[in-house]
Amino acid sequence: MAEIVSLAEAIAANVHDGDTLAMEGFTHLIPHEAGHEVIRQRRRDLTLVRMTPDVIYDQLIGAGCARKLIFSWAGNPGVGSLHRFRDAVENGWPVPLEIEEHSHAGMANRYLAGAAGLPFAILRGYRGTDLPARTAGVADITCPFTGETLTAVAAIRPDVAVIHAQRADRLGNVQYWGITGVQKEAVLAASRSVVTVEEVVDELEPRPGAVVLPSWLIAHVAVAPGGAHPSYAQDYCSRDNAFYVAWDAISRDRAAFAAWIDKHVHDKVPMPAGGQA
Amino acid sequence: MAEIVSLAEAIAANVHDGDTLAMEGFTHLIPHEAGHEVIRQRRRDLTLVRMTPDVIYDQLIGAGCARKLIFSWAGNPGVGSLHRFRDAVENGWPVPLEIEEHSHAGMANRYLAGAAGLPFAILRGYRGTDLPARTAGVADITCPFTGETLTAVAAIRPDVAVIHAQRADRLGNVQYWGITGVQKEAVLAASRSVVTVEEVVDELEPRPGAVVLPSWLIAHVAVAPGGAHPSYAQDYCSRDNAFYVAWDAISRDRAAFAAWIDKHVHDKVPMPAGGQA
Amino acid sequence: MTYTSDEMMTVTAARVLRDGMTCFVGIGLPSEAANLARATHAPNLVLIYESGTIGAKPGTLPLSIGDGILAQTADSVVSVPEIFNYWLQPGRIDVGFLGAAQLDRFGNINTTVIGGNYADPKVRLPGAGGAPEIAAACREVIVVLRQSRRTFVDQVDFITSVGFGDGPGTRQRLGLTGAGPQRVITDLGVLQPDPATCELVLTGIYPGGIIAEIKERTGWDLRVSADLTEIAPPTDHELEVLRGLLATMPAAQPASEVAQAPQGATR
Amino acid sequence: MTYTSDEMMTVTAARVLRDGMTCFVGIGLPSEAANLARATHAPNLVLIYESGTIGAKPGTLPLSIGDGILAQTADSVVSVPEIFNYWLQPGRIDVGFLGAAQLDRFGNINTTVIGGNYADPKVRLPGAGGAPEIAAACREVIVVLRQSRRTFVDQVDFITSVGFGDGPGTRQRLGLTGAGPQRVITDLGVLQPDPATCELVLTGIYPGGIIAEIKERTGWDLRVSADLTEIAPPTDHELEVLRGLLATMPAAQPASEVAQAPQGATR
Repeated sequence: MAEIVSLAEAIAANVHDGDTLAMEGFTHLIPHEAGHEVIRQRRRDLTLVRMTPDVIYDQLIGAGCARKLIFSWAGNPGVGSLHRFRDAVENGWPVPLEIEEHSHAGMANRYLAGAAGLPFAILRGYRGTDLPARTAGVADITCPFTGETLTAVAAIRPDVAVIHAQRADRLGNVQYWGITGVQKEAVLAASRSVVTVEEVVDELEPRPGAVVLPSWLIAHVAVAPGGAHPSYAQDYCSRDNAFYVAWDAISRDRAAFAAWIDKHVHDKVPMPAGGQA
Repeated sequence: MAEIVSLAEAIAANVHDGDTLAMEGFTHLIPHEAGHEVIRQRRRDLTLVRMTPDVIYDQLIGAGCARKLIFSWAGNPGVGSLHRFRDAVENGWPVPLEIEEHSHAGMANRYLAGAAGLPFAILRGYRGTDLPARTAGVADITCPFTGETLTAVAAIRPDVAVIHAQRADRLGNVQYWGITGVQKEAVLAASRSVVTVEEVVDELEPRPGAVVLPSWLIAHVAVAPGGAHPSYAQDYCSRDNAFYVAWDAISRDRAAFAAWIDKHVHDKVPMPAGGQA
Repeated sequence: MTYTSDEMMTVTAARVLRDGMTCFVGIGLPSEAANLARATHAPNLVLIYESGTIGAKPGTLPLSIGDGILAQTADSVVSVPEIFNYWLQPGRIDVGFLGAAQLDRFGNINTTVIGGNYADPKVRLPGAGGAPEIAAACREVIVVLRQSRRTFVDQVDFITSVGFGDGPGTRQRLGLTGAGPQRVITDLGVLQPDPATCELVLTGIYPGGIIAEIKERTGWDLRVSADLTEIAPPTDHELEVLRGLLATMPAAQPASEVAQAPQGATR
Repeated sequence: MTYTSDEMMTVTAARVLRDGMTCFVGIGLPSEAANLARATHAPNLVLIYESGTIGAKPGTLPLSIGDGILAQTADSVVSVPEIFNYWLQPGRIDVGFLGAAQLDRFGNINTTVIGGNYADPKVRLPGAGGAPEIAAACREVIVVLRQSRRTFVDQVDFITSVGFGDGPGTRQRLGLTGAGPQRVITDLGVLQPDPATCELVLTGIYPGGIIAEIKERTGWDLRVSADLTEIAPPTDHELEVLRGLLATMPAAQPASEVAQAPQGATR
C-alpha cells in the first residue's frame, strides 16, 4: 500500500546513490519537481533511464547526479540540443557520462519486458542500423516457427521509477489521463515507485482515457501541485513552451546553469512562467 | 474506412468457407448474433479461434460449420460442459473436429503477436505441463542475454475477426467499454474485421475505460441490438444467466439442438429471456 | 449453528486469506471463499479476475469471471493480455486459487482429459484456461476441491498445471517462480506439501473428522502430519455472511458432475 | 503571391498526402505539411503521433509530439509501447514522415553523431527516437529536409535509420517490410529512388530552379531523372492556409542550427 508522504521523504526513502532511476512521462506529466528533489538531496552515480531525457535529465546531468544515461532521444523538444547532456558527453563536465542509446520502439519494449517479468522482448527494429554495434542489450533472435530473424532487447528493471499523475485517492491509488506514455510499464518494471500528484482526492471518479495504478503497486505518493512544470498535466495546467526555449540559453553556459539550479532548485525560488530567472 | 451494412452483408462479404475465424468477447460482448448469421449462411470448414469457445462456438460446431477449434477453455461458464463440442470431439458429430488447445496466457499472447505483426510472442508458460506435446505453436526459446529458457507461442492471424461493441459513429469508428478482453488484439491480428454494435450514434462521446477502434481498421460495421445475448453489453443489457443454464439441456440432445437452431437461428424466432424455447 | 462440509471447506479457504493480500480468483468455490474473506476479516483483500478486473469489490457473488459487477467495482480494468503479462506473470499476485478435476500426490492438476488417451479420452474436460500460469507464477497456490478417490489420484492423467512435478527441485528446474500449491483445502480437511518430499500430507482435519475415512477417500497412501491440527468450526458470523452471499446468486446452477465441476482454474 | 523555398517545400510535401491516408507525423516540417494537407485537400487524413494519439485533429499546429491538443482531439489515445507495437510495427501506416541531419545517396538517415567517431563525435545529435522503426515499417517514407552539401552526403557518418542500405535487395535481406524512402522533399526539389539502383535522383524541380545549383548543393554526383517534372507553385489558398497555421504557433522557436534541426524523426 502506498504511503502518502512529503516529496522529500519519498525521494529519500526510494532514491539512493548508485541506483538505476527511471523518471518517465512522454512530453506530458514529466516529474520535474521530483527531479529537483533528487538534485537537492545531492544523489550521485545514478544510472538515469528515460526515452526522452529532455530538460529534466539535462538538469540532473548538469547537477552531477548521473554516471550513465540510457535513452532513445536526447533533445530539447521543438528547441534543439540538451547542452548539459552534450557537455557531459563531449567534455565530461561536471562528471563523465556513459551513454547507452536505443530507438523509441526498443526502449518501449525494454520497459514492456521489465513490466512483464521477462528477460527480453522482441520487435522488428534496429536491423541494418549502426545502433546494435554501439549499444548493449540488443541481439538477433530467430523465430522457432518461421526461421525469421527478429531483434531481442533486454528488459529494463529500474531500482526505482518516478512519475507524475493528476491525482491519487487517500489510499494511494493513482489516476492519470491524457497522453499516458510509458509510465505504467516503468512503474511495473521497477522494484519500487514514487508518484507525485497534483492533488489527493476522496474518490477517483472514473475519467475517459484514465489509467489507474493500484496503491499496492506503489511505494510512496507525494503531493506536488504543478510538479510537472515546464511539462504539463492535462486539465490542470498547460505546457510552458517558453520555458523550453528559455532553457536553451540557461543551459548553454555552465555558470548560468549553476546559478539557475542554486536559485530555483536548492533555494526553491519559484520560476515565473517562461523561465525568466 | 468501415462501411455500415446489414449483418447478412457483413458476414457474406467477410466470412468464407475454409476461413480462420476469431469471434472474441471475454464473457462480455460475445458476438452471438453474428455467430447465428454464420450458421444461417451455412459456412463450412471454418477454423474457429476463441479463448473460451462457450455457447457461441457450441452452436457453430453443432451446426457443422467448423473443422477445427483453437481454444484455451471450452466450457459453459458456471454451468458445465459444452455438449456439442464434446459430441464433435468424442463422436465426430456432425463432422469431426480437430482441436488445438492452449492456456489463456498462451492464446492471449498468440493474439498479441498477431496484433504486433510478429511471428511469435514469449511468455513464462506451459513449462512442465503436457500441453506442448499435444499442441502446435509452442516451443522453447532461449533468452540471448540471460540464457534462461522461456516459451514461444506462434502468432494467430485470423482471416477475419468478429466482435460486438456498444456503439459506432457514422464513420464506422467503434467504441466499447467494461471488460474489454482480447478484442483489440483479435481485430489487429486479423486480415479483416466485422463489428456488430448495439447502436450507431452521431458522436462517440468519451467514456471511462472505453476502447476506440478507428474506422480504417475495420471492414464492416452492422447494427445488431442485443446482438451479444445471452452474453451482455455493459450499460445496454445484462447477462442472461438462465440461458446459459438452459443451454445445458438444449445442447445435450442432438435433436433438441437441431430444433433450437432451426427455430431461433434459421427461422429467427426471438428467444425469450432464459432461453425457454 | 450446523453447517455442511462444503461450508467448512469454504470457510477454511477464506481464513487463509489475509487482509491486504492480492488474490487471483476463479469462479465457484474460490470466488465464494475470497468474497467471504473480504466480507469478514480481510476487507482490503485485492480480488483480481482473469477478465482483467483488478480490485473488484462485488457486493454479490459474480456468476462468471466476467460479470459486469466486477468491472463496475474494480479499481482498474485492463485487457486480457495485460492481466496475464503485466500482473500475473511477474509474480505480483500473492495467492492463486485453483480448482481441479484430478489432483495428484505432488499437487499436479488435471483439467484436460480423463481416461483413454488424449486423442480419444473417456472424458473431455474444458482444458487449461488460466490455470497453468496461475500455478506457475502466483507466490503461492491454494487448491480447493471436494475429496474422493476419483479426484485425488496417485498420478494425474494429464498435467494441465504443475504443482511439484515429480518432486523436489522440479519447480526450480522448470523456472516456475511461485512456491506452488501450499494448501489443498477439501471438504474433509487440509493437505500441505511435506517440505522435504513435496508430497501432500494431511495437516488439518475438521471437527469430527476421521482420519481413516479421509485416507479411504484418497487415491494414494496419504500420510498424516505429525503436527496435525484440528480446524475450528465456522463461526456463526462466518456462516451468516457466507449464506448471505450465496443467497444473492440465482438458484440456476445445476448439480455438478465430473465433467462439469472442473472448469480449468478460473471459471 | 510570393513565397519562400520553405513554403514551397512544405506545400510539396502536403500534396503527396492523399485523403484517407494514415500518416505517422513528426514535429516541425512534417507536422506542418500534414496539417496543411488536412486543412486543404485531405480532410480525412489520419494523423498519428508517436505519443500515442491516433487520428489527432489539432486546430493549431502542435509544438511537441505530446501537446494536449493532440490527446484532446484524437480518435484514440494509446500507450507508447502500443503505438509502436500494434500500430507502427505491423505496417498499418501508409506514410512515415522523417527529418534528418544527414541523408545519403541511398536514403539512409543519420540523426546520431556527425564527425569524429561514435565515442568522441564532432557533433552529438539527439539520436534515434522513433525513426528507425518508422523507416522500417511504414508503407512508404517521405523525408523532408533542407538541402546542402553538409546534409546531403555520399555516405552518412552513422546509419540511424535505413533507407536502401547499400542498394538493391538490402531492405528485403534485412526484413524491412515497408518500401522505404520513396520521396525526399527539399527546399530545392524532389528526389526519388531509381527503381533499378535505389540511388536518389532528382525527379522534380520548383519553378525557377536551376539544376546546376541543385547539383552543387548535393554531396554526391546527383543524377537527374529523364522524367524530371516542374512542380506547380503554391496556390494562394495553400499559402493562406499554411501561413494561418504557422500564425497560431508561439513565435518562440529559435533559429535552427545543425545541432538543433535534426530531432530524430519525430520531435
